[in-house]
Amino acid sequence: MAKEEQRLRSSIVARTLAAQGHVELILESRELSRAVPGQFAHVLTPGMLRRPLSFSRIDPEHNRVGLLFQVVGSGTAWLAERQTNDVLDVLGPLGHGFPAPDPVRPWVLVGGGVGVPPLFAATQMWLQHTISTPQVIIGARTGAWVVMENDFKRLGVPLTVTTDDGSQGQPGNVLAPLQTWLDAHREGQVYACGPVPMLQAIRRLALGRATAYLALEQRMGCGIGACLACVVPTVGNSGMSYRRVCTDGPVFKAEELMW
Amino acid sequence: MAKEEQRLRSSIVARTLAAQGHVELILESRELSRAVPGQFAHVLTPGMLRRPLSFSRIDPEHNRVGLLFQVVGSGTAWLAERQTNDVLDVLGPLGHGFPAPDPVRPWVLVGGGVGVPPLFAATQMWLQHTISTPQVIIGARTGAWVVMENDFKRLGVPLTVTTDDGSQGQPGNVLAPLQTWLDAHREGQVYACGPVPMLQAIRRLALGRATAYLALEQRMGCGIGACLACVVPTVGNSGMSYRRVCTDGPVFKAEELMW
Amino acid sequence: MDLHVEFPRGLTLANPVIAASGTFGFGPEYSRYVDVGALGGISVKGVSPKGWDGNPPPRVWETPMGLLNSIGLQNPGVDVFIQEDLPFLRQYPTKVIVNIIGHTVEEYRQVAERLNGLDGVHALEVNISCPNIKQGGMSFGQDPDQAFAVMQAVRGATDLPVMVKLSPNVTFPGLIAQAVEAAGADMISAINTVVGLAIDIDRRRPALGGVTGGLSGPAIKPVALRIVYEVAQQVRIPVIGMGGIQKTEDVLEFLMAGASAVMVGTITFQHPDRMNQIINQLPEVMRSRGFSSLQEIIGAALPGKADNTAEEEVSYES
Amino acid sequence: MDLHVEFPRGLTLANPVIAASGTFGFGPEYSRYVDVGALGGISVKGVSPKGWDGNPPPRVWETPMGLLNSIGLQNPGVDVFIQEDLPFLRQYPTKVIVNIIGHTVEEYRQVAERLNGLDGVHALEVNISCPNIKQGGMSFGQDPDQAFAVMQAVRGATDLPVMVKLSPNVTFPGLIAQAVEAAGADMISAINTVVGLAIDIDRRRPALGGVTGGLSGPAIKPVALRIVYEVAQQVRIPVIGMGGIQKTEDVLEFLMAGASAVMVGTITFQHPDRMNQIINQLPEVMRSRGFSSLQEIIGAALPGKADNTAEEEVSYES
Ligand SMILES: Cc1cc2nc3c(=O)[nH]c(=O)nc-3n(C[C@H](O)[C@H](O)[C@H](O)COP(=O)(O)OP(=O)(O)OC[C@H]3O[C@@H](n4cnc5c(N)ncnc54)[C@H](O)[C@@H]3O)c2cc1C
Ligand SMILES: Cc1cc2nc3c(=O)[nH]c(=O)nc-3n(C[C@H](O)[C@H](O)[C@H](O)COP(=O)(O)OP(=O)(O)OC[C@H]3O[C@@H](n4cnc5c(N)ncnc54)[C@H](O)[C@@H]3O)c2cc1C
Ligand SMILES: Cc1cc2nc3c(=O)[nH]c(=O)nc-3n(C[C@H](O)[C@H](O)[C@H](O)COP(=O)(O)O)c2cc1C
Ligand SMILES: Cc1cc2nc3c(=O)[nH]c(=O)nc-3n(C[C@H](O)[C@H](O)[C@H](O)COP(=O)(O)O)c2cc1C
Ligand code: FES
Ligand code: FES
Repeated sequence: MAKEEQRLRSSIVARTLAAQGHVELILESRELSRAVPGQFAHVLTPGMLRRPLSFSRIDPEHNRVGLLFQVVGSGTAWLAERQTNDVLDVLGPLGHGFPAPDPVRPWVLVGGGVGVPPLFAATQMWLQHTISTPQVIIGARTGAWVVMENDFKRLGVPLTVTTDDGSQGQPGNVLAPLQTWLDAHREGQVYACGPVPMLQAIRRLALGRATAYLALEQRMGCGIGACLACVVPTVGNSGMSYRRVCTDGPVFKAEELMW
Repeated sequence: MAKEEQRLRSSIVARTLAAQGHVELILESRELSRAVPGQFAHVLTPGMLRRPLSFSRIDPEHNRVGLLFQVVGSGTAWLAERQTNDVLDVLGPLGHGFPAPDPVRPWVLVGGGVGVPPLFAATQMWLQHTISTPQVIIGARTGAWVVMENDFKRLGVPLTVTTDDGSQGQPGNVLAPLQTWLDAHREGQVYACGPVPMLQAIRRLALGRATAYLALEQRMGCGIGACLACVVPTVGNSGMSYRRVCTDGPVFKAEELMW
Repeated sequence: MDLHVEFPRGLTLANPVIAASGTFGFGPEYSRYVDVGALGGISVKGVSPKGWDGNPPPRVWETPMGLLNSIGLQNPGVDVFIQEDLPFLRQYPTKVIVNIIGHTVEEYRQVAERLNGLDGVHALEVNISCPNIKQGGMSFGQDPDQAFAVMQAVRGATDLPVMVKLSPNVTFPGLIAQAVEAAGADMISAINTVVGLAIDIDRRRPALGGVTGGLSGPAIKPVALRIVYEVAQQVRIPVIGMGGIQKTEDVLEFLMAGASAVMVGTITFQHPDRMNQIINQLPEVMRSRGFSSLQEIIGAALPGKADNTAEEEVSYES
Repeated sequence: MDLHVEFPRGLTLANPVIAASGTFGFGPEYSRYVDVGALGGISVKGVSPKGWDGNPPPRVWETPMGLLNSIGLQNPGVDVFIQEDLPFLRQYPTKVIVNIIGHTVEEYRQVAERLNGLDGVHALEVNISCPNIKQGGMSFGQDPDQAFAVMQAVRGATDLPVMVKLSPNVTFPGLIAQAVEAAGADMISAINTVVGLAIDIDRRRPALGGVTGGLSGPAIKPVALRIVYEVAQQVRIPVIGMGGIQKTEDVLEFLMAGASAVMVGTITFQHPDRMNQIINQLPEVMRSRGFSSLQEIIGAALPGKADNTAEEEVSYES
């Protein structure tokens, strides 16, 4: 048996439709369930490359994790067809996740689209360990694509939903409610994940006003730091330096990034 | 709907293990069941190219045909996993099959390995239309790989089985019984299908003594005569000329070939 | 949606999808499965003045998402083509492009001359890039001077629109393209197959009868796109792209990379009706991405195109 | 079964499977999933004298059975490699091959010199074939004279066994191979990636930040085998083959085509333990085909090998 081969196989114990065109799979795996929110799994699908997916929930007590994804191409389409008891070949947990929030400082979680899942995992894991209840702001293109709303509700956290087309919650994107929150809170901690333009805007809003942790996406090869495919421009010793999303991230502090 | 699209889809109505590592699928298709023995189907599998397979039985009355194949690679392995009610994408019937035997002349059918199926189709189709009962000689590497023996028995034709390793029937290959038959019959008609070295030997045995029809195999591209991939050297106007197994054959007269 | 495309010397295709040479025979073979009249064009199997035998079998071998072939340009010669195959093709509105081959410059000239002015022949495609013959063939396509000489001879022999088909098996395809442009080519078609080899490990020798072969199919699509993208910037004449097209989105890739039309080859063996499907789907695939004409797509990904990033639908400017 | 392979200047691998440069980092990254000590060798990511930034993202793009990359040889420089990565690699019996790169002949010489005589460095692989950098890189591998100059400079700076890695993006790879052989190369490794391009049709522009990229993976296996097969006949020094290896049978193809060992790259991203599996399966796959040593396999498909058709098991002589 090759090294850690046992860790590469995880069975699907549940499968749900999380929203229109979005599926969540619950995997059983001792190893994966030791993940930190913001870390990811690198999942084998029929293509040449594995697919990186964040953990949508992490349950070390029952050795379970969730992967929640939107069907956007061949790999996610294949994954969406998997059934309970099917076995996935997964590398993980990979990368550096979010740091635990400072329990005495206020925090806010801002997710766009399929950036929401790792923020749910973070809320779930750290809610009990912080003094202030976090604000959650989640955005989507349209109401049918809002994911994990009920999960957040079950946790009882204050939740703002925005949709670009106004079909649910506040019309517009997540920036307005975030702005309001930033105006109202000092020394805030921002946890964010979503499309690059959203993260860039959040970075600009937060710089100098709050500590912001951004979980990034990038096209990946190996997922474990060997190929240097997944880089983002960051602030280096002397100017820009490219760092790896898969191992130096996916979570970066806003001021580390050079976009 | 594209041209003849309806003809490209045939459902599997039965699936049987024909021998160790050999599967037979029965397809329902009006078009395919109009085939002549020796013609073939070009079957879509996940590879770049379709797979050519002869018809093992042809039943125009019930709109059914059989495909009997040995699992030798990726395409046949995939086909072997298909189940009843699955739909195959098939081009066919393709090529020129065997000519019907002259009813007053004796005939013999000689098949090696997976060359046997088209000979069963031929026996079944023409048995009632000939005066002399044909002799059937089928060979295989080993007893576990002998296919369609019971089918021939059910037709009540005289049957000789040979195996290379002597594990069933006569030890050795099909040539000795064929030689015996040729010695005993004048103006015989030989129908043969099997590996190239076997067909070459049959050709040498038959030339000048009997009319021999050989059903050939060759690696194919299109299967319909367009790409010139599937050629064999034949006797041309001035020396050798390459002709296509898929459309000029798969059945050739022994004297046409130049091996 | 209007899908027609115009090329020099009055060559107009009803749509930009052409059957690639060598994969569609001379037309009739596939007519049971393909709506031949709906194709934009057909490039027939390469024809030479006298006819060639081709290479010993096996002539095809499957590779990962690719196909190696070593047909060796077997063909009955231009006269047989004219007598036996051309009449069939004349019945369709589809444009007939005759792929021509020769062992010498003079043979290219001969076959071009023989085809000049014939009813039903709409263009020539000069194949100087076939990797499957020993003499001539690809070597003409690997040297700018020889490529120039072939094109010049063909130009002198015909008034038909002429495209030259590039070999990918060269260090700088653009140099060959510029040479044939200078010699009077009206279009470039690219690419022909990539030289490859497979070993039959059971027989312990090269799998193909001709030893090496030409690689086609989806495997080579990135190589084809690279050459189309580069050559489209290096010549002023239009480029017809091909290599590994499987689906309608692939056609968009080639058009954005600078091709004005495409040829479709190997996938036809798998799905004879795929070309028809692509033509049928093209308007909807274009519309769904906000395009209303082919002109907006052709070259859209080339450097210097103003609008080469589709705007983010949502703005995050704060 | 004994799987060791011997190369010039005393380089001996315990088995013929080497991790390909750029796909295995500097060793530690994969050590959680791979038994690093069981590999025959590791060719580390290309290193330059000073360190390079690399190309803008996106740097990888999936293609049919292939991968396009445009890493641009990002690396921390040879000094950081020696200080931070080499100590990790020293703990294994696996042979360490350092892939070296430079913008100029002098830079190649510098990095070769810096690595000479270092404990734990067993060979150099001179990368004159990377398609992802503008200056230097591939152009050295596309011109016999420049290739000669680089190899000559490296030869003057090191006593280590040196292999030169060929670019497939040339008309005649054999000419480059012969040039570097003449300049003192001990081995050839082939092939580096094939230049390719993809278009992101949603963004309407080239998919990779570096525009073009290098194609690797199963898609290019036929191209790699062709070049190995040709070059093995054109030089006297051993050839190490790579390009698209996915499974043990692929290794046999490369060996029969004339390679003495192989490198495995892209498939590691999919299956980190695949190299280990191949090494474990090799003896059984060899035995089941009647081989009892690698020497019987290497070059078995080259022309002039006596026994290059496995005999038909049954004779039909009548
Ligand atoms: C660290 C990380 C965490 C992620 N977490 C999630 C998540 O929890 N839920 C979710 O729905 N999506 C997530 N994504 C995006 C997800 O990886 C892609 O949607 C997915 O790979 C698309 O695969 P596909 O085969 O369906 O699409 P295709 O477009 O067919 O994929 C082709 C190739 O592009 C890559 N690719 C395509 N889109 C992306 C992308 N946005 N980011 C990185 N690579 C991409 C694929 O991995 C594959 O290699 C995450 C990405 C990263 C990097
Ligand atoms: C006209 C004709 C009729 C045939 N009838 C039968 C039959 O009734 N039963 C049966 O078991 N086999 C038959 N064969 C052989 C059958 O086509 C091959 O065994 C099959 O294609 C192997 O496919 P694979 O994917 O399993 O093997 P792979 O080795 O993975 O196939 C790789 C490629 O090689 C081709 N190929 C491999 N072996 C052969 C072969 N012997 N002949 C032609 N192409 C080959 C495949 O079609 C494919 O393109 C016939 C072949 C021809 C030409
Ligand atoms: C079996 C076969 C035969 C071919 N014959 C020719 C030919 O005669 N002339 C020519 O110019 N190209 C020939 N080609 C090359 C194709 O026209 C085309 O350039 C190539 O296959 C790439 O396109 P594809 O990937 O869509 O097949 C042939 C290709 C194949 C697969
Ligand atoms: C992401 C990536 C990075 C690479 N970096 C290098 C490199 O630094 N130096 C080098 O010589 N080759 C490099 N290569 C080429 C590989 O070593 C190898 O030659 C090529 O990928 C073909 O093998 P494969 O198909 O098994 O991957 C790289 C390949 C990939 C995919
Ligand atoms: S994906 Fe390979 S280094 Fe990040
Ligand atoms: S397979 Fe194409 S001509 Fe026979």
